[in-house]
Amino acid sequence: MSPKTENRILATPIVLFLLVMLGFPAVLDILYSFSEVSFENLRSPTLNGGKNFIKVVNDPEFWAASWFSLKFGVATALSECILGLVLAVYLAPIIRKNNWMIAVLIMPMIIAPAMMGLMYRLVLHEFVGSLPHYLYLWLGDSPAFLSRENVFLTVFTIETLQWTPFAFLLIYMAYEAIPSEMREAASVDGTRPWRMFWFIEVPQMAPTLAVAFFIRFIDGFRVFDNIFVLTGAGAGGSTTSLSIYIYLSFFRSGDIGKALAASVILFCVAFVILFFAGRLLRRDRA
Amino acid sequence: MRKSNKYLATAAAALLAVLPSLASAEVTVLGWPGGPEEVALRAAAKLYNSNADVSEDNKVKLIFFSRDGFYDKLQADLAAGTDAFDANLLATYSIGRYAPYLKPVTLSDNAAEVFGDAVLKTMQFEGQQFGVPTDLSLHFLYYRTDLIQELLEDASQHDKYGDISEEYLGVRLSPKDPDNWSWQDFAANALYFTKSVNSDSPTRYGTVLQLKNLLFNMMVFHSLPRAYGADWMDADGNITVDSEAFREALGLFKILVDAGATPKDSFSYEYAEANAAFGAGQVAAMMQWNAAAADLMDAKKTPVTATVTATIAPPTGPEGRFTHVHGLGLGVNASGKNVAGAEAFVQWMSTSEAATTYALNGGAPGLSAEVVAGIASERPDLVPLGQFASNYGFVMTGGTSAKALSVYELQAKEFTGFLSGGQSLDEALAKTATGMAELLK
Amino acid sequence: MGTIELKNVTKSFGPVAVIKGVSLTAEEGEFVVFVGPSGCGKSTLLRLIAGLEETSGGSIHIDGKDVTELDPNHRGLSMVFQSYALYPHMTVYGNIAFALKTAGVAKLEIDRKVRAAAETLKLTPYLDRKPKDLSGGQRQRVAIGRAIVRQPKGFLFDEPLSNLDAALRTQTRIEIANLHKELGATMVYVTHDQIEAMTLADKIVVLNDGEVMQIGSPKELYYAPKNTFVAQFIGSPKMNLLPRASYGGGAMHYQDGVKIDIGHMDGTPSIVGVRPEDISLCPLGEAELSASVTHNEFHGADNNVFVSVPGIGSLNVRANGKLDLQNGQPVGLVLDKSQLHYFDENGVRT
Amino acid sequence: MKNKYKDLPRWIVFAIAAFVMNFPVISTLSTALKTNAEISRDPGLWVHAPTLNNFAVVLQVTERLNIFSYLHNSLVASLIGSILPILVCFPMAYAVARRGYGTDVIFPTVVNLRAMPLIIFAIPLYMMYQTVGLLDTRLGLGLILAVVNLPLALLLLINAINDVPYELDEAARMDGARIFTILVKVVFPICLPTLATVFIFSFITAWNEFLFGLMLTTSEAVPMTVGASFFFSSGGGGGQWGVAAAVIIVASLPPVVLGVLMYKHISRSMTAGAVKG
Repeated sequence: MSPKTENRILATPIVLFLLVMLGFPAVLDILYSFSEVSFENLRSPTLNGGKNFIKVVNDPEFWAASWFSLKFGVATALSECILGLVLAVYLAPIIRKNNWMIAVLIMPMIIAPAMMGLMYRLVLHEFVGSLPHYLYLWLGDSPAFLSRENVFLTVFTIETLQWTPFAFLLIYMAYEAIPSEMREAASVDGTRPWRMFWFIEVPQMAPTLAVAFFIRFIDGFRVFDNIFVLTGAGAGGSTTSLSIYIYLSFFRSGDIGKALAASVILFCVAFVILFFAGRLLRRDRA
Repeated sequence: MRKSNKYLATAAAALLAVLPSLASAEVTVLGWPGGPEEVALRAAAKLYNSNADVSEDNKVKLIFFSRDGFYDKLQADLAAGTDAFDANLLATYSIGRYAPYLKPVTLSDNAAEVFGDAVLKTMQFEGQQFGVPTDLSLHFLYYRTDLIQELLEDASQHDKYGDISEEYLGVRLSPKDPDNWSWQDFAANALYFTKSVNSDSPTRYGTVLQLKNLLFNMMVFHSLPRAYGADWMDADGNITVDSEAFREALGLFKILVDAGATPKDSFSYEYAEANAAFGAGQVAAMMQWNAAAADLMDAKKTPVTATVTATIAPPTGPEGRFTHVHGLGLGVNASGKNVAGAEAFVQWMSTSEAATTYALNGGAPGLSAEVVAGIASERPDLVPLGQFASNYGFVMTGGTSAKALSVYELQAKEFTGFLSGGQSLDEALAKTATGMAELLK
Repeated sequence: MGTIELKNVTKSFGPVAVIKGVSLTAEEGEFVVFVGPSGCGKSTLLRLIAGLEETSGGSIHIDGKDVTELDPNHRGLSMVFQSYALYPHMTVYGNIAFALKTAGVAKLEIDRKVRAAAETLKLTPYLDRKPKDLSGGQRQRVAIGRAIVRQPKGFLFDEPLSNLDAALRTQTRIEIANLHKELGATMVYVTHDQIEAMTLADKIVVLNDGEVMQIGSPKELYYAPKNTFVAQFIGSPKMNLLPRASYGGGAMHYQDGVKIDIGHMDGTPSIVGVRPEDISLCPLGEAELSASVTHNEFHGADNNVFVSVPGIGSLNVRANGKLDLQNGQPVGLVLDKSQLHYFDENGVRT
Repeated sequence: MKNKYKDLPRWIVFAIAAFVMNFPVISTLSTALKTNAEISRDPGLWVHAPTLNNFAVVLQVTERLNIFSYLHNSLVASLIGSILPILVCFPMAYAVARRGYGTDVIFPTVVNLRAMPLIIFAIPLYMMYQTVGLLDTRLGLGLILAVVNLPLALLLLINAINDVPYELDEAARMDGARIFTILVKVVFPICLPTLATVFIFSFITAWNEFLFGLMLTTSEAVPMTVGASFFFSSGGGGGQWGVAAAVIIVASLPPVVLGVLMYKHISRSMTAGAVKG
């Protein structure tokens, strides 16, 4: 058997699996996005050219949802990375001696985001939740966490609290991987702690910080679970992320063509971004 | 498309060796899961299966989806021509959506005597009977007898009550017995019992509104505009949502929201949250589904307020007293494997024997006065249910159409958008009108 | 049985030619060592013989049969890897038995052969251990055991001693030499250590930059290096190469009028090579060249002396360890004329 | 003396961070241990009269909301969703790591899946599943969970195989082993620790998945995350918050237990997967 044949055989399981699981859906995605289709004619859609795309592009809600996702992704990724960095570096001296602390700190991210959303539904409830209870008790008032004005801040905080552990963990590992000789050499040279942090440690961790930011941005951008169970679409659609937009368009409004057109747009945008991110990464390495 | 679909289906099925389970010779009935409806249906099915004249092939087997996304999934299944069940749940607001996949049914001869015409109508679409009604859903006004009583008796507070209503609503009102409330009284009462309006209020909030962007919350809201004469469309099919009635109703809600008469997070509230607020003793009165009565008036489940909670029909308006009403029922899936068996079961469900069994096991059928009288001692709550349904029940014009659910969905989005301050009333109504015209054309 | 013959073998990785046409023969029972600086292609050459790499050109023959296109296991060779490449999840027994199991040999037969090999290598007490529980030398022996159990036509060793410490290396070297005697099998051995090459080899192949520099017995290489590369690569400390000079009148003429008489030559040598032990220190009066000591390394029996010669530059001299030399001290040098090596301007022996 | 308390501020920061980030868990646990009366009277963290009654209710429910069926579904689907990726990715990872095969198309495609909002496949998958009868089956759910786990599994396995010395493959080839023997008898067993890590991580991810559970199951194969949300939306009712809290705790228990026991593996695999990706 030639190596070429072997390689093909080695690749067969995953390729077949992907083709079956995602190949057909991808083709259907594209086909239906150009069709007039609803539940009534699910099996016999009629092509309608780019009408669905025009509908999506002209839908202010689509843009609102895109903006929400973008804002949410950037804001949460940024805050998670900053908090994670602070925690990792500040706590490293005691974590080194007490490994179990990691287990405590990463617990939130092991819990399903959907369950986290449900927990907050409970925790933030004015009458059965503990947080408003204490706020009333100590401050005499509690904010409307999920009101239109505050809801973004609330879901932002929830996401940040759940996923800071992720950034923390990555950054902590990178921090610990900095060769101790490097720090020792710097301190022998008389480098002060702050300078050491900014000019030696941060550059060493830069690739990890970039990766952590990127992954958190992606996950923030495609957020669904926790927001969906907590507020759904939000008052007047104020917490409609792109994922929620697609879900609602499909299932609740039955506008399958529109939902799929939005999916295809999202796919293309994601692909373009990934393509450039990949190239950037490769250039970085080279 | 169709052909390739089929090939792929065959290939995938063979590949994964997961073939749909083979036909079984029984009647599969898909019910509404997770509530008293399920228990009641199980009891009824048991009785039906024990009937000697039901052959083995026609015994009923029950299946239940989950509630979340139930209608979306049912829709997708029916559209795909599923034969996974022979009879399935129907709701008034979704009949139009499902009618194309259903077979009209013939009910028992005395169905009209058991349920009454108003209730049978909840299962009709374009003049045809598509199902047997099982449960009735409508809204009650839940209120705290202790607080209202105290207010009525304490004349010293009546001035304040008047001041508040004048300030916020522009009319001077005095406390009344809830059974005589207009929606204005409801609002005045809500404001009076709100801490931020009246610092002496024993409760934090006067009412709790369910304002989550969710279609069911729109149903709860609709009794109010209807009392001002609102409808979705007129006899000619013109959309009439941009009307004085809807403006009045939304305006009233907006006053309550802005005054803080409903909990701050109301925009994330639905059934469970509202009940929790009421049950915590921090709310004086609220509109809620009749189904909540079982929980809210049970001292075990709601220890703080159960004993001082009473229910009554919703307040009245210039056009009268109304409650949104919809029925749940069972229809026959035209693509089912055992259509005849399903028809027989549905027909049996409309008999007096079936309906009473169903009622006695926790169901909430809308029964005629004669039938309900026989079980009034066991289910006193069913008496007002039937009464309210026939006296105050309404369905918006177009409320049973194929796109009814999407209309509710649309209104939920636009109305919550307005109430939460995201857009103006004009904007919200204009968008709703445009959207509804598209959906209901 | 067991001749290995390479005919004009080439190997390129993409545009980079790593082996540029190598031909050589390992006779039956011969111990052939490939030696050369790192990156010279010696390991690649070994892997080409093993069949782990495909040749780009030329052919490989084992016992006269062309095996160029054959899979590694069909060539009848065994290989001992630099890192030993023991299967970490198998016991010593499992490691040695793996090849036989793969070949479908009967269980009893496997057992007999494995135990015999273990006995030869004194591994019997460790058969149930995993590689991680063995010392470096024991692992090494397991790797050899894995190679001999298949009774191959030839053995290939890829720097097998480089992971051992110095003491163990000498001992293992002797063991490998004994093993070679005992088995009488053809062995091809790759190393960058010329001492290993000199002590083990019947035949050394010196490689540089993908080309064979010289093939010959250790003595041939030492006493008659074919070119300046081999001359400097074999021997330690390495041979002194005097700067290029012109030849005339039976002498080499260096700068500042310094000259060395070498008598009449057939060709025109340009470079003179002299090993440190072929230069001796003498009183200035008897000196052929006068020099001064720049640095001295005391090695015990020897002194490794660096001297500076006007007109020629720095030379390395092996002197008796008992001499006491000071930096800057002037010394006289005498060259053993019979041991001089002459190379033309291309560095090829004349 | 001074040295002894040097780390005190760090411990305080740790305590605050741990408390704030885990606050919803702590609070929910407290609610789950309360009676209905106590929840509505005092929603604070302190439990005055702890009761396991809510858990009893959760575990005892049979006909209406069957938590054991949800757990069973989650278990089976998560097992499929964590073992299948290993099986399909392992040969590919070998081809990528050892031969650089598939680095131009297959590898980036799989890894980019990590960045795709997978919801875009949910809709056609729904239709496809409906056609082939995978809708509302544990197998169907497990298969898509396997897709979710593919990118990380592939990355980690490539890393793992890169860590296996190439000489071992060569030794095995000299020993007469063919590619599949090498894969199964040499590389696979050596990669077992990484495979365990991949398995744990995938299992947790699969268990926690919500969207596909919501869309692709209805009754027979509802996983625990989706099932738990039912307790809120339907069983919840007026005074059932304690039960809902208990359900959340039960639903979160398996991944948390696995995670806390295996946190070292998780942190290692996360680093590898993330940094190399």
